[in-house]
Amino acid sequence: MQKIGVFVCWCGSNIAATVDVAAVAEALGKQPGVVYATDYQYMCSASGQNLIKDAIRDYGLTGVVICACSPRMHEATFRKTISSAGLNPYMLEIANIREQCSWIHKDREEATKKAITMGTAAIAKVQLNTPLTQMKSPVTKRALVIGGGIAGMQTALDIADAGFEVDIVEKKPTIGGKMAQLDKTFPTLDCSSCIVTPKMVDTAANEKITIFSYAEVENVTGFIGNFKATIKQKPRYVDAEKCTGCGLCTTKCPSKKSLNEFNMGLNTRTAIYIPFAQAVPLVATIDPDACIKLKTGKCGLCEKVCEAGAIDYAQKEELIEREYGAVVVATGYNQIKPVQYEEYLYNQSRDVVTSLEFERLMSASGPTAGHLQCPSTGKLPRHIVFIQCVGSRGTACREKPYCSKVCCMYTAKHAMLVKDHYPEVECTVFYIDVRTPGKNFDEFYRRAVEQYGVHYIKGMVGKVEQGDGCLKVQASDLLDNRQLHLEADMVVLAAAIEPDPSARKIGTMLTASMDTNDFFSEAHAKLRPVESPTAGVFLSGMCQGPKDIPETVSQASAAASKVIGVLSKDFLLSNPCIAHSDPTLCNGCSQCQNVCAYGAISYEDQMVVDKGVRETRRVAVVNEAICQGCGACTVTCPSGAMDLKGFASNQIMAEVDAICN
Amino acid sequence: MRDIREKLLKKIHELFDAGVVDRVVGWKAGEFCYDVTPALFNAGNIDEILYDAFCGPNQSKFLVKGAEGGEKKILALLKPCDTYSYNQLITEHRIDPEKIYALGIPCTGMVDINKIRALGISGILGIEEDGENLKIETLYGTESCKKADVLLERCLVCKGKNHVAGDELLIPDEEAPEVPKCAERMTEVEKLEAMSPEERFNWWRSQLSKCIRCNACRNACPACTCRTCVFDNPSSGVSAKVNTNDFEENMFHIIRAFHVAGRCTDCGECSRVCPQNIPLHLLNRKFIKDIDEFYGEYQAGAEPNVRGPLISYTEQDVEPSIVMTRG
Amino acid sequence: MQLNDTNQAVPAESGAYKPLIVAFCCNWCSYAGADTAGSSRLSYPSNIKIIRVPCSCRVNPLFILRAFQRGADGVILCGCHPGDCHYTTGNYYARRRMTLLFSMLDYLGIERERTRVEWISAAEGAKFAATMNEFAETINRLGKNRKLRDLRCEI
Amino acid sequence: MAIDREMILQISGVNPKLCMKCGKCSGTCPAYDGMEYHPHQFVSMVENANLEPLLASESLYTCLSCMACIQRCPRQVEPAKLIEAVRLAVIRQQGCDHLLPDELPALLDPELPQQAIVTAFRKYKK
Amino acid sequence: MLKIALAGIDRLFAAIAASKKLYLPIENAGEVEFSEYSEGAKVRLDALQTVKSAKDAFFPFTENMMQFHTDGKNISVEAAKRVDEDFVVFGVRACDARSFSILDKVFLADPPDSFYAARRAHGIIVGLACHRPEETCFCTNFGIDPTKPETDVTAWIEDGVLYWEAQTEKGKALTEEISAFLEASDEKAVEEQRERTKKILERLPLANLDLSYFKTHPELEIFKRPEWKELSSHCLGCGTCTFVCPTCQCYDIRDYNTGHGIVRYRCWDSCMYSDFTLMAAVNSRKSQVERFRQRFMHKLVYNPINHEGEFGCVGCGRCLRKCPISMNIVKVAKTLGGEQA
Repeated sequence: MQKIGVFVCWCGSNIAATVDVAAVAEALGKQPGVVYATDYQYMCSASGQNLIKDAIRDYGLTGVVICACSPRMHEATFRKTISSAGLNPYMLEIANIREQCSWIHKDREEATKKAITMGTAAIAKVQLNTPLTQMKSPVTKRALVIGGGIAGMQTALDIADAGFEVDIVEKKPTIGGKMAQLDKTFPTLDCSSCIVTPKMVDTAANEKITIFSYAEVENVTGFIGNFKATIKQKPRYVDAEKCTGCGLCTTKCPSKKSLNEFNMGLNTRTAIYIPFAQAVPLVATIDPDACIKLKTGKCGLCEKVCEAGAIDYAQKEELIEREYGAVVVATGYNQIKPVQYEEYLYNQSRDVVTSLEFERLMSASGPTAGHLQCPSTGKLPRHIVFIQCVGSRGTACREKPYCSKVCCMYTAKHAMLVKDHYPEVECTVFYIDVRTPGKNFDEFYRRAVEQYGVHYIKGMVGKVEQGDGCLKVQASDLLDNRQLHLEADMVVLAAAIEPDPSARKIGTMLTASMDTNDFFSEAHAKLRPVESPTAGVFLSGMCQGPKDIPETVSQASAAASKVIGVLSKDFLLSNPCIAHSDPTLCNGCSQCQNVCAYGAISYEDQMVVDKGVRETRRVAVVNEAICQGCGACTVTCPSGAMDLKGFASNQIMAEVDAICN
Repeated sequence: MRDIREKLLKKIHELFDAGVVDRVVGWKAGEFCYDVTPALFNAGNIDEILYDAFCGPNQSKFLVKGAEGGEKKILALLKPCDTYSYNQLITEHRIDPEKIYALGIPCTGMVDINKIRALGISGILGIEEDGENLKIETLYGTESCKKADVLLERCLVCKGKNHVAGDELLIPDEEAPEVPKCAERMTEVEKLEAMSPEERFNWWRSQLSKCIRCNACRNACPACTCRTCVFDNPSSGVSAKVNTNDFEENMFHIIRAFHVAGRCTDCGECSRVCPQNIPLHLLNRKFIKDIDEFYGEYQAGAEPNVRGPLISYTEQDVEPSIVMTRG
Repeated sequence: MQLNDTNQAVPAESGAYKPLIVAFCCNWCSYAGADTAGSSRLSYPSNIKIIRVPCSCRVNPLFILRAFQRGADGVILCGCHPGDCHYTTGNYYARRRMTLLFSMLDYLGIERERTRVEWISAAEGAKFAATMNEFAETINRLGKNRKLRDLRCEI
Repeated sequence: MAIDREMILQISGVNPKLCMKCGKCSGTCPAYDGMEYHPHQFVSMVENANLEPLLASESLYTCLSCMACIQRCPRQVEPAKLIEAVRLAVIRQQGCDHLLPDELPALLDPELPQQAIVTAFRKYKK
Repeated sequence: MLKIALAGIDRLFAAIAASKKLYLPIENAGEVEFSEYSEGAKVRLDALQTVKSAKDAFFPFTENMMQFHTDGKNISVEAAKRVDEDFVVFGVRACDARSFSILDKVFLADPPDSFYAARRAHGIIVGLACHRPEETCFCTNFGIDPTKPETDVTAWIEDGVLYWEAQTEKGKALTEEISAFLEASDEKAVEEQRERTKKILERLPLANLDLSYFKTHPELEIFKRPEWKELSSHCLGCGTCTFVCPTCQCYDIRDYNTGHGIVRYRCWDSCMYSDFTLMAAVNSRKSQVERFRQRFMHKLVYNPINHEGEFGCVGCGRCLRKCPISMNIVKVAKTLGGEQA
């Protein structure tokens, strides 16, 4: 039995006006186990805290009950208080006799009676409290960033700036991501490459940052502060150390028919290739599916022309093990291929393109060197129709239920750029809603309409048909209440944005939860938007949901600051009120593992002595650093092996008993 | 049934001879025709294995402990309904299928001796299957009854002749005999639901007040595989050896049903073994019915390694208030 | 067992009965919601006593039965709104468990209005107080819980 | 039996609240120009219970039931089903045009052929 | 010998119940148990056996022993009241009746169990003869005559009439009290019934159970028999056999915290349970085979050793009918003592 001290706070008149605090102290003083009970004006004041400390020393208290305001207010304060008097900080229970008693009741006798019951319940609970210690785990001072787009780069740069090592793992041969493919950015219309390529160079040049390009994260184990990752370095068949990026090999390669991914497949590249001139690292990569040497053993032209001797056809896949304190997911997005929209002829006409393809068609580094041409004819289009919300905001099976968020703005940008370069080209945008919340966004859209004369029509295109030398677009104009039949030379589809397909696998290996659309879930939608529910895993950019570049960059920096918060600690202290499993009771049934939102429970074979019998059993083990202490597992566990420290079943039942007594 | 047994014995000999297994969980004849005992056999006494209409006990739970310790695999003879429990135990890692050779055997429906006795037939000396009827020799003369009237509760709502797990089938499921479905699974539950709360309360009180807390339901249940049950664990705060009053009678059965909710395959062992014939399966079936209605049709053990309804959720799940608003 | 009734006394009913209600509140939303109700001085009956749990998913059906056993007349479980759980998914599990438990109690003929689940956020002090008042009224109407009570606790 | 919104919704099984007013149905409709009220207006008018003009409109029968709008609606509103339901409702309403038996005595005339009375039951009181 | 027509037996019950508690086989939800009589109760004198045995009337399933009341830090103690009024148990069969003498040797031996002793002193047992035994009955192996239970009063039912014969002083006193309901009768019908029944008893499949092995072989030899393992392999470790057994006598003493005190009660326990006798530390019998062996060793070996050759079994056959896996004392006896037969 504990030696319990009870401290009843007046909170000035807040409590004392309705609750007879002296009577409460007197009644609670008679409870079994209570060796000291008193009341005081302000328990949270310095003198109040000293009163508690003195009583702990004078009476040798092993447990403390404070009847005062909500524990949400001063639990931390009083834990420190009793801790400074040498008592374990978790040997404290608070009876909330202010918010849940004195403030809501008027009748003094009634409120006093209730306060006594609440105090009794706290005493019953503290009887069963056990000293708890926050677990300390060391922190590996390096972060892993999965994805080398603008989100990943910004996160990595910010973490590196704070002095910590960062590894970027990028599955493509170069970092830069989608932003490197964009032509201009809204709402300022500055050149995307001009702002992203310096970032790429900075990233590569930063000595704290290691880039694993053309590599994938194969596996991640461990927990916050102590992750272990296996990185698979895919073979480039080119020695990245030796390659100078001169590009001579790419001019000689006879296999020239591979689609150029960087240009969205709008033109071709050679089997040995450098994605684009500003690629980082600026190293050639051999596409094994196209390389004649790798497929047939004959050719070897690139090896012959390479002066640096960098070509290595024997290169093998390599697995690299690295340790990290935190992981940032920046896996980005893809634009869907609207192949299911047969009504828009995407598959049938080369002049129907997605907006990302259109970016490449407009880009100076693109297949047409920035000259706007109809892909089918190479002629300047006379009329371009832009269709919004293709695949977004729908509930049918081919649709994404969410708004892709950036389409309204980039479509305004596209139309504006077209009108700016070629004022004679007509631009018509079919929209459902124009959504432009953002700084200078609506002004930007209005400029497209007012200054550049882009036609905005509310209504959707029903179908696009191949006409005679043009595309026939049939649409409704909802405001004019008429059906339109337009002729266009190009149709640009604002196709929906979806998470990169690699995200699902990464989510699973990190036990980071995802929503039904495969976007990563945040720990709290409002208050913890850059953290995954899994401790130590952070979210950066589009992997969490559609967003534009400034939002991506701010989330990237926010994620970085969260990572820095983790890495700057030598040790992590964890909440000790967490689940633990009694191996003698555990059945090994795995049900708890299934309900754990954090992946904190694993199973291992342990030697167990139960009822005098020694045997090896498969039992649940809670990782104390990962467990957040919700208790979902405790109810799932039929045998009661799983319990929650600080809110143990017997403690809660003791409270129930005391209340119902 | 006799042909099946002959075929079965032949198959068991084959498996022993091939060195696949070195022991088998089967059934052994008792003192009377009906008191068949589940037992473990080895190469020496295979031919004592019995398989007839009284081999009702679901043996899958035995494998939790029984599969340990052999040199070779243990042979388990699983009736179609037993395979559901078998799957569920695999899902919960309570048995290791690597240590077991599961042979699916056909079933023509198992007889409940209590139902024969409830017909007023006593002094039973011998029972013979006679087409659709049973011929019963007693101390007081010969009696007969329809087999369909005295089948075990689980057989009245047979899950079908298909085995959902196992390494081999004695005969292909398509060729196996079928137990005709004699009742709707939820009829009894619906009857209770249709009563007024007061009637339901009195009905359950009269049933549960019979409970002598012998734990037979729990110990026979293939879902109750806890190494130490909360009701046996003095530190759980709810342990008790007997029900000292109506509250404890209620609590034991509510919590037991809750602990197996979503995991119970509706094998009916609880009711079969209850010495007081309390229809405990009606508690489990209520949970099954609710789960089916609220969260979609679910049959525990239909396949291994799926997440049960209480360890999964959807964002659109019904609210608990549905209990207040329906019917 | 009837044979034993000789030494179990049944207490006599006394005067106006004041029912007892146990409210399990999750730490992050509903307990904070109760605090908000308190800060706003929104009153609800004093026979409602709150037990703080980290999450609604911590509440074991055993706790609810325990409360009834010990003499509670109503038990209410409050948690974060679905989708807002501090632990992301806890209340989804709690929702399924409580739905099934309540349904089972109803099936056993126990008054279904004695149990309830409400989702109350930290900001919803008014909802907390209103819910408690309404629940207390329901329980007052039902009176003393007799069907799920352990008479030994009244001796 | 008066035609009301609920009836249309019940017959069609369509939930017009799902509509996000994108107009793709009307954009896709091959019979658009022959219509007084277009598919998206149909949805909107049913949702707003503005049924009188619809019921009187020829547009009901201009719809070809090609189901293109159903195919392409991103929100699964299924306007063609709604149009079909309005047509059905109109047909059902014709049952209400019959004379009621207790209205009959006042109209009876000894000269009136039996046949005419029966016909009146079918046709009259539009 | 006296008699009363069964048609009017309810009046007899009402008369007894007016002055004493009356327990008799009553059906509830399809099962028959000894329960207290009340008007309208479904009395089932025709039922051969109750699920639990009649020992429940003397050694109840659960009974309070004392209570502690706490008030703050003060505790007061109050012992539970012993039974101090006469009561009648009606309809006890010969097997159950014999079980009382087995229980007496345990509970009334020095120091006597005061709860049990009080009930025995105040309990008046009306035995009921069997005339339609079941195939599972084997009481005759233990020298029991089911046609004439050794009880305070013995009763027979034949052809709508209950015949009544007081055997002891207690029985005579009870007969005195209710003599108004009884009329004199000859013994013809009873004798005929007994003869008929005896013929059936000879035909019982378990009538000639040879238990001599357990008395003639050393305890340790029986204990070490390898067959125990096989016999117990499927034992569920439930308490069904124990709880339906008329001679099982183990109990556990437990405290129940009411929140303002403690109720100390005892309740039946089962040596088949893994949590049997935990009070020392752990159950000394760690495996089910040990627990299983203990139960049958007790019935067949230890009891005869300790109590002048009397087996701890009365052959009621309840365990034969109720064991979930149909393992029982007959199978054990035949397996171990088989070669003796």
